[in-house]
Amino acid sequence: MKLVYFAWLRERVGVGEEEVELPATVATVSDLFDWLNSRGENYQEALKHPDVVRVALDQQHEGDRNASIAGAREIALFPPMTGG
Amino acid sequence: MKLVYFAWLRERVGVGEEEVELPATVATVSDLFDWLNSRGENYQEALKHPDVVRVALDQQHEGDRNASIAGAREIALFPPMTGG
Amino acid sequence: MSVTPDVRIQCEDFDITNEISKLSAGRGDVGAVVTFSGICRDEAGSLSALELEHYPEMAETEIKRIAADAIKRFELSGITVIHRHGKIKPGENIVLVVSASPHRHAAFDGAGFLMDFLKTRAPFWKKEHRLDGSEEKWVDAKDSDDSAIERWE
Amino acid sequence: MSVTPDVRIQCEDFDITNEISKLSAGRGDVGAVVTFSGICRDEAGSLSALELEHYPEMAETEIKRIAADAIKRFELSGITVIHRHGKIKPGENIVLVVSASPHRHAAFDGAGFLMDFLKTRAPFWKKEHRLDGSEEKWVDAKDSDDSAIERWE
Repeated sequence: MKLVYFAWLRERVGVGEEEVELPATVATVSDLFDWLNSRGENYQEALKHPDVVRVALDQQHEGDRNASIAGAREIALFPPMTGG
Repeated sequence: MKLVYFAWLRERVGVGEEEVELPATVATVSDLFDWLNSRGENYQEALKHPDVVRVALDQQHEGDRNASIAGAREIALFPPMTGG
Repeated sequence: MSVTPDVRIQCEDFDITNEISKLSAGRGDVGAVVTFSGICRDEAGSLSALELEHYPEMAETEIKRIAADAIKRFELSGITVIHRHGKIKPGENIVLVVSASPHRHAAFDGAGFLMDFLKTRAPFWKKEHRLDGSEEKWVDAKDSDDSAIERWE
Repeated sequence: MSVTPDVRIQCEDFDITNEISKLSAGRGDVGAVVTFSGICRDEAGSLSALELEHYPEMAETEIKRIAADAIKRFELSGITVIHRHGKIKPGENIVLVVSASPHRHAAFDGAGFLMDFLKTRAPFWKKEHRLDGSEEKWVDAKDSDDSAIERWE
């Protein structure tokens, strides 16, 4: 599973992307947040305001924290977008 | 007093502009229409659907047929506009 | 605000990139520019040209008045209106509105407002010339153009 | 309708006249073209550049989806979206939307709809670099951009 980070989330985590092996207990977006928080201070800093973090599963917006991440090959975490 | 005509009003009247001496009894836009109708078939043809004729007094739209034309130097008659 | 609209009535065509740059170059406050180009249509492929007649003194006065109103209503940084007259072939430009503002909604509103009023208040009239030489025909005004103004009231 | 949006994400600037002509040249059905250009603002005169980061695969997919939706909703003849990334200086273009249609209101709506969705749905992030070398700062998302979407629902 590939995780990708953008903007200040990328800066706080410290990398733009990483390959991870998720434990079988990580089933939803919310579980993923909990798991990342357990990985260190950089993740805790990046996710400290979880409500503003946006999620995309395989390049598709996913607004539901209880959505299943099963089958996703790439999960992106990023701040609210400021394009245009 | 100068009268100017545009588009199919100009074509029906037969001239684009003319200098006229209005009788003292012609006080309003409506009076002007009546007076023009008395001047010949070409005017009658041009004014035969008076509701669609638009009027400008000294280059300003005038939607009121009872508006006074006193003091106007140029009165324009034309069809609904189709610019843009 | 001391913004003056740039209004031109001319035979010649215009260059949109150039007109945008006149409104935005060297200015830090312009974040959004909206342009509207009206183009001579010919779905049936039977049109030779549109001929645009206008009332010169009134056209300029009226468009300047509408444009000044748009600047005030939407706090525009600038607005440019170019309306062509004379014979215009299918695919050629007829009219251009360029509306500049710090923010996008004001720029959109400025251009939309201007076009709605231009359609029914600016003294221009279009006549169609056909390729087959059939009788020339004045274009009828559209009721939908009259009602488009209402949303700004 | 088999109209396909033309979506490009690039470093390079664009030429608006050229992009309009790609959508309208040789077509009898295009009567109205609306463009929106987003320009890098700098009211205070203190900005060195905006740096635009993006999520390449998603940006293209997402903008194409929004643009295809706009074509269907407003029956557009064509739509082009160019979004730049990398460092952009004050006064330079950031984004261009060109929306073409037989009629003006559809062309306006197409461009307005696209910009409202682009602002909150396209994965781009802006960072400000200051001339005085002070700390770089990510631009905050605006609540007004979120609520701008509601008018299309």
